Amino acid sequence: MAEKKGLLKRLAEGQVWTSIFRGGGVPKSRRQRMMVVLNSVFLHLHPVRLPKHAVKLKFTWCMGGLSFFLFLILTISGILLMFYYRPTIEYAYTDIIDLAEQVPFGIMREIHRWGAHAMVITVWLHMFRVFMTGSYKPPREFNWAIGVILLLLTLLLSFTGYLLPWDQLAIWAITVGSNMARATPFIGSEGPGAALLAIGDINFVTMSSDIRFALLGGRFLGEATLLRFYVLHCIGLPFIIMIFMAVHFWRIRKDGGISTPV
Amino acid sequence: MSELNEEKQSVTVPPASPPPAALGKTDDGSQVTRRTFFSWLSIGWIAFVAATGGFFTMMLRFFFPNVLFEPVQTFRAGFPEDYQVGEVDLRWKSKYGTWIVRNGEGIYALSTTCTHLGCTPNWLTAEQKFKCPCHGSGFRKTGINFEGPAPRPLERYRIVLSDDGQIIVDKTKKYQQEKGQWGDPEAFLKV
Amino acid sequence: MINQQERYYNILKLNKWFAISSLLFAFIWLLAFANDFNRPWKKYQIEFRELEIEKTRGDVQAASTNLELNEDYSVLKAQIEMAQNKVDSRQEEIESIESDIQKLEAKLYAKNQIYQFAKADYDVAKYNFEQAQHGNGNLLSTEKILSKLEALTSASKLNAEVIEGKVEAKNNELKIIRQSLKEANDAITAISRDKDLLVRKLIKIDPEEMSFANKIGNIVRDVPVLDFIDPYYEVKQVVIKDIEDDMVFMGVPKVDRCMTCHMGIDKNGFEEAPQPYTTHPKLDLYLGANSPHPMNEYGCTGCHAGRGRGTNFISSAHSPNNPEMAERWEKKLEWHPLHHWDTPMLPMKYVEASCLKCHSNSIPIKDSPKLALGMTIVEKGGCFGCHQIDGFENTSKPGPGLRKIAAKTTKDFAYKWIYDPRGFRENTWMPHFFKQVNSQDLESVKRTDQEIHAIVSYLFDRSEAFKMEKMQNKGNADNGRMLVNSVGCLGCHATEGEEQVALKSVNSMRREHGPNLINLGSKTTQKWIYNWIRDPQGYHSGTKMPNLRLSKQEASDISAFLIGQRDKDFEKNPRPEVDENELNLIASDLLSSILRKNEITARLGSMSLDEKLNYVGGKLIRQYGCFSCHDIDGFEDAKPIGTPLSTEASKLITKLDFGYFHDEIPHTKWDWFKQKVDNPRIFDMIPQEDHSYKIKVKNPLDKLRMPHFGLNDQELDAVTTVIMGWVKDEIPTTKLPARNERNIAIEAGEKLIRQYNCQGCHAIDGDGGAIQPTIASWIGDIADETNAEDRGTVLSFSPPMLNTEGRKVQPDWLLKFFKNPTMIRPNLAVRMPTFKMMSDDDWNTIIKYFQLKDGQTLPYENPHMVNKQSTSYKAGDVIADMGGCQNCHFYGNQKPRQAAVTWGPNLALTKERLRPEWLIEWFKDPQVIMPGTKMPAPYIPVDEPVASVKEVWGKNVAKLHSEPEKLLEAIRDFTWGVSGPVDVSKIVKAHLAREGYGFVIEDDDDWGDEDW
Amino acid sequence: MEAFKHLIDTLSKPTILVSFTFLIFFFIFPPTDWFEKWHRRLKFDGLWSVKSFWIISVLLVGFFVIGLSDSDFRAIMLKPDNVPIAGLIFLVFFFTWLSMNQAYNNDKLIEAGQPVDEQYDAPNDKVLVWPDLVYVELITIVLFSAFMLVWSIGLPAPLEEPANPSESPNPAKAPWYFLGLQEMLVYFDPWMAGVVLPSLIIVGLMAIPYLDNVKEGSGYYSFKDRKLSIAIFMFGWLVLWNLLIVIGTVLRGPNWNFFGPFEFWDSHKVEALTNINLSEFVYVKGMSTGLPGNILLREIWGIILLLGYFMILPPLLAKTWLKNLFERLGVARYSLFIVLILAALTLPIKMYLRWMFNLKYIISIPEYFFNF
Repeated sequence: MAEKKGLLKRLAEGQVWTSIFRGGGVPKSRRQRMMVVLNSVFLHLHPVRLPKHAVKLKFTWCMGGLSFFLFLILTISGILLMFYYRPTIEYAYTDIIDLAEQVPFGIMREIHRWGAHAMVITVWLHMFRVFMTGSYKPPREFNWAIGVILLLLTLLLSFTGYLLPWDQLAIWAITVGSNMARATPFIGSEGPGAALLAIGDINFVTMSSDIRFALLGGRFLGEATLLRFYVLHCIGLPFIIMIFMAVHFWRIRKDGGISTPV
Repeated sequence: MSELNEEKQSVTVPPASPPPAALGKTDDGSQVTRRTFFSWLSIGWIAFVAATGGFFTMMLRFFFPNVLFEPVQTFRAGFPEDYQVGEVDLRWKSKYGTWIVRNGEGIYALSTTCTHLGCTPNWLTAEQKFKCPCHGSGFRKTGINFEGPAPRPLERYRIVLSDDGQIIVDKTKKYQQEKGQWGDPEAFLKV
Repeated sequence: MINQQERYYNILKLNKWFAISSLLFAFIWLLAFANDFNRPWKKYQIEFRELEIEKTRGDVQAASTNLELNEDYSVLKAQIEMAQNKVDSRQEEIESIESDIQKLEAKLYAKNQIYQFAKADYDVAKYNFEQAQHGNGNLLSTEKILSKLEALTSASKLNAEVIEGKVEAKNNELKIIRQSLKEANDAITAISRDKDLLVRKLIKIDPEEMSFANKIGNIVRDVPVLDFIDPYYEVKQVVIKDIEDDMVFMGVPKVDRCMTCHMGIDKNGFEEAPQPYTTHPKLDLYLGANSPHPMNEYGCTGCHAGRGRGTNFISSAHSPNNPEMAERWEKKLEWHPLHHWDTPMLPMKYVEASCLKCHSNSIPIKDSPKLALGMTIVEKGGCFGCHQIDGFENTSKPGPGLRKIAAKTTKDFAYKWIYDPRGFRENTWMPHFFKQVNSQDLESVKRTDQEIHAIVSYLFDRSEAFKMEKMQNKGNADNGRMLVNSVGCLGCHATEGEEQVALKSVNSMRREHGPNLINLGSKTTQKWIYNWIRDPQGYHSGTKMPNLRLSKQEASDISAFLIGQRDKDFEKNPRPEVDENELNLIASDLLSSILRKNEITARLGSMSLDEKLNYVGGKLIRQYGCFSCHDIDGFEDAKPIGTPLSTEASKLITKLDFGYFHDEIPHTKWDWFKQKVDNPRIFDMIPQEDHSYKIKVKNPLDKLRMPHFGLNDQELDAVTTVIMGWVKDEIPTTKLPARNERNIAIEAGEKLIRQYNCQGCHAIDGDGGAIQPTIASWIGDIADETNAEDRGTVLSFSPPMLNTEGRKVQPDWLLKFFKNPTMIRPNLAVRMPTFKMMSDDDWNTIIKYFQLKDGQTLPYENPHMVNKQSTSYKAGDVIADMGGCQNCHFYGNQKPRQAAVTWGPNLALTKERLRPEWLIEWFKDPQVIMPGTKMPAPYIPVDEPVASVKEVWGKNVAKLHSEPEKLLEAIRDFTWGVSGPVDVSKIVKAHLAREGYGFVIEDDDDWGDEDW
Repeated sequence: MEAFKHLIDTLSKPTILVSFTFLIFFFIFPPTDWFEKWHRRLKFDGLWSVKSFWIISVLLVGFFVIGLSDSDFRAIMLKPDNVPIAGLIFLVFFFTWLSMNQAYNNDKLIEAGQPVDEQYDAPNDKVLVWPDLVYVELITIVLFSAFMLVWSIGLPAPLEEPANPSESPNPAKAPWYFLGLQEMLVYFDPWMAGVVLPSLIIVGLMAIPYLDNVKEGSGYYSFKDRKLSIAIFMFGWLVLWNLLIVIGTVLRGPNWNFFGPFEFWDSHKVEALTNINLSEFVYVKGMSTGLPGNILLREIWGIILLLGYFMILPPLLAKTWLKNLFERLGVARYSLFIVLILAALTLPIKMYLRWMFNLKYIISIPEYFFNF
């Protein structure tokens, strides 16, 4: 039957569309709907079918999904911010001012900052939800541990980003935070046991050789610190968190998808 | 979906590991003893771990540059006569993070870094104490802590006279009261 | 069973391969660590450590020996032993006191704690009460609490204080027991302090002196990987925030790591150590913490250039001083020039260039002789005429004005002079434009011959008339010679027969301020000389030649002497005929830029020969830039023709055209500059195997045209140094010499002083007085060698030193004197010239220079008044009389008692000329102010008993006897009171004519050393 | 109104606030049957009904509305970086309620022998991801993005004065999510509060699945079957984590002094903070002999106390009070569990020791940076 096809439909059945979206066409049948998920690299994160409570917000709170979404928002807004922000003590602060004053859609910084705060909260709440539904129980114990690491990495990402505006808020928060590292037992210059690591007059754990130094790139918070935090914030930690995220998602699927009553 | 089940099945397919002796047998029939097998493999792994250790050592060492671009840690603080007996001198506080205090016997240089978490305390002349704004630690004029969370007294810096009679404060060398270092001759400048 | 069907490789083989590759990998990691650990600077630090240990050991030894020799030391040692015994004998007592103290301190601790708590509560209560007063809280209850706590606090404080007092008392007891021991200990510590410091240093650096643990630590601290913790061997650096390295887009704070290898550079005691450990010369001027250029604030490469961040010999861009050094370095250190770095280190011989970066306005001559010489050459050679150079904007043209040339010389001489100036006058600043490497071929010679004709023609054609005064007589040449030798010509000019100094200095160059006065007979006429020296500005208003106020007779005599010499050989030099064809060629070349070919022919056809000559001459004066140095009619507004040089050394080296000389000279800026100045046109040439040259194919007008100055190697280096100093580096004001009133005044004054060559005659603060040797030889002529060799005599006949001039004279008088010099020192033959071309502003600049330089800042002072009835005046009279002031000094028109050779200034001048404060300074010790002066310090009887003073010197002196200062004031007041005619020149003249100077011949000078 | 504010200020004094929380907490989240009995008797189970939700929400909102009319409260809460905390307070309450509400519902269902809410009949109860989940996700994302935009437009990100290492702000605070840790710093040395305790938190969190060997309650909200684990988790999460953050953010002012939410941050406020160490208690107050010079001798009491706390207390508890738990967990799980719990309890213990005895350190060896 020579049916008159709409433009959209023609497009959806054309060669270009079908070559990009495997199968093509608007999924109508159950099989097609399953194929949409199976055939897409992104949707493939999900299984094809789910227990019904898994689509209920009341059950999931969608906090895991939002955390991931926030991670994407932060990645994109972060990349955009990098085009204007220079991690040097001369320019860091003024570049932030310019983001507010003259850069088109400098609101990107607000999105990034509030997104970061929001992500901390969503990750916490995700953990809360997972605990309350007992979803860490076997076989998901390891994935819970990965989740804890992701929580830690989220906090570290947020913490490293905190320094970048190079204002009073930033450096004092990091000063307080990084001075704790100085108190790490044995590898912090003012940690218990550090004084024992010495030969003769040579102390091995000092202000310029301890863990805090490695973090700050100097004995004091300064130019090197800004650069180190910047690199950790933009490349180092995202790289690590992405690896753990991949494992986390993969294990969700492999451990049987969303937890269900046995 | 049956993905999970398949997985489980595939796990159960291979039979239990063969007895170790069988490992020695290969297709070409050459006989390799178990001993050589283990030694090659273990040598391989030991070497591999060592090499990887090398990589991580390199990474660790990479974080400690060979020179620092930090402000000079030694400064000249004028002549002893510039300081009043009994006063806490604030002129080097912002530039060098040092208070210079002169008492009846001499002069000492106090670090302006709170021993709690590194904030900068303020000198309150009326109360004759250093008070840290971060967590409320209080120190006496001598630098000894007496209130708040600070675990130990403020540190003192090395202080000596130069050839031309000026005071030199060297911040790279610190003296801690709790270690009994304040008695060191260079922790205190007798005037 | 392993399913062999699904396997390809033999697992055992793979294991083997894995083991082998992992082993290889692990081994290569070792290499990587070794590679990172092995830094070239380490071996220098290790070597320096050995040097330092050796030196410190020696120092310790010396200090020990010193200590052993010190008698106090052994005495003190014995004392300590005794005191220790005494203390030991009272051990029981001490122990009981100590245990008491311990108990008391425990108690005190507890009481103090109670007090602390009470005090804290009290502070809170105080705050709460204050808050209540402010309206937040209950006033009554808070006050109650406060007063309660106040009582508690003070009570607990009292409790604590009571015990504190007891502790103190006990401690005092202990102190008393131990007092003598402590005193002896303190004393011995004090005298052995130096040694102790050295020993402490040695323990830190010398493994042999270290404890076992430290010995291990000493090794561990420098092992690979752990060497970040506290390494002994480490990269050292200084970071200078405000001096920036130019990174094109931006300046970046300077970072210098030179001291990583040059470890002894700022340490005394390594002066004799080999490089790279040698101590920097003059630590009090450079690097030292108290020097004007401390290392931490100025770094190294700011002056030495190079790549400060480099930590090996090559990457730090060292530059050899000469080819031999380069060869040595290549062999020993595998040195090669560092590519891709535009500012390599300056070779030591050019390092003074960097002084110019900051001290462009005032060259401290003492500390950078090369730079000062170079600047003098730039100034005298007139580099700034063709090349625009910052700081020379208002400098007058260095060559003579040519507007009235026809009156001065002939076309013939002019031609020969332009062709070969140094052929006539060896050291002339007039450079060679012709006869150069790129114009030596026949064709060029033919052409340049005609060019000179044209230039001469233009100059003479434009020459204005000069009305000359007639001479009264021919003059006496012998008299003239004496006058030239004595009146002061030789401060600026050299004469026939003087030998050229081999090594030039700024001072020797002062005598080249004007041209050598030789062979003037070949050049000009006696009449012209007569008129010129009588009134130089009359001939050329821009000349710097001052007026010596010569009488007509004197001028005749001098001109007779000067005209007497001729250079016959020079006069015989050939002068080719004018060749119109050649001239046409030149003219067409010149015209071709504005006219078409047929127009040129037409134009030439319409011109007469003279017109052609003048036309071509004018164009060539522009082409060669003659107007840059000479004032020439028609070129008043002409622009400089050379490359601006103000930032020449910051030019990229690629912008310097090495032409075909890439392999002939080292590829450095300084070698190019030196080559360029040495032989400016060489880069037009193509060097050949046999060291001859071929010339590039070039239009004659496009050829290089910078003239040849014939500088010697020393001068070339000096000029190159200056050029290397012309950089565009921006120096922050914090690093520049302060722009205060004094420095600005000194700069301005020094500039004028240089311009008018004051130091050709006068020495100021030890520099200048270039004329003095000629004065000595004149004394030799009129007296004998003994007198000529006596420094005091020579000085007394030389133009006066101007030390402390600013404090010495009254500014009003000085200005008057400048404008109309009068006689001060009656015996001087040399004359202070009149500088008509100097304005009042100029003079004031110089007066201000003296005043601020000598710390005389008061603009106006109350005149000093003297009462002739005062004790002071009367006492002064006595002292002056006893001291015989009148032996040498005029009192008004009263002649001194001694011969003219010792005469000093007329004391009647004192009141209007000198400053009273200075006189005191002067009387105290004249030698301090004017080293070598014949003026003795006046004798005052301070050391004699009052009674005999009263008897011999009278009551007035006796009154003031107790205060030496008052006695000096007395002399001052007396001289202040000397009155009478000020101008004694006629008396002097008559006296000299009658009696001469009265040199003591042969007899030893009976003044010099006697303490009079 | 002033009286109300004053009341709140008084109630939020740390001693009162924390004590009150400790007191009622386990009645709200009962860890044992005994507590649960009282939980029901005190009608705390009604907290998780819809009605209570509305009541508490209104109270919370009301508190904020009233609070924001006060300038001091506004100054703290509207500091841009503190705004997420206001959100956190609401969210934590909401989700605690939501989860507990569902848990109680499920508990009732289980008691009635019915399947829990989440129970489904595989594979029949499964739904397709496309379009249900994907669509829900899309809508959530869109809504959330819109929310983020509104937030970003409405509230500019903070930017204070340029960094100045020589002028520390008063008070100097870490980012809000670390203020729980910073609060601990008042009672512990940095190596404990900044390194050991956070590490233990991470380790403890990761250990949860391995310690909690109750099979029930996996994949659905429930309380009854896992009340011990939930109570402990809630204590850590609500009190030691969120409450401390709120205290650190809202109630800590200049000089790290305590300030009520409606109190002006007066930087001159004085608090009596003089503290002494255990060794001083023993030697100075107890024996009045003064501190011994030998470090070990000086601190021996603290060391004994600490060793006893961590080495002797656990086996003792295992034999007595926690016998059942010990048997259920086994030695390894029990040891890890008890060490973590005891470590966490050091915080409240030290708080009370500080408040009651002005005790600074149990062990104080500043010579080696070892203070506990």
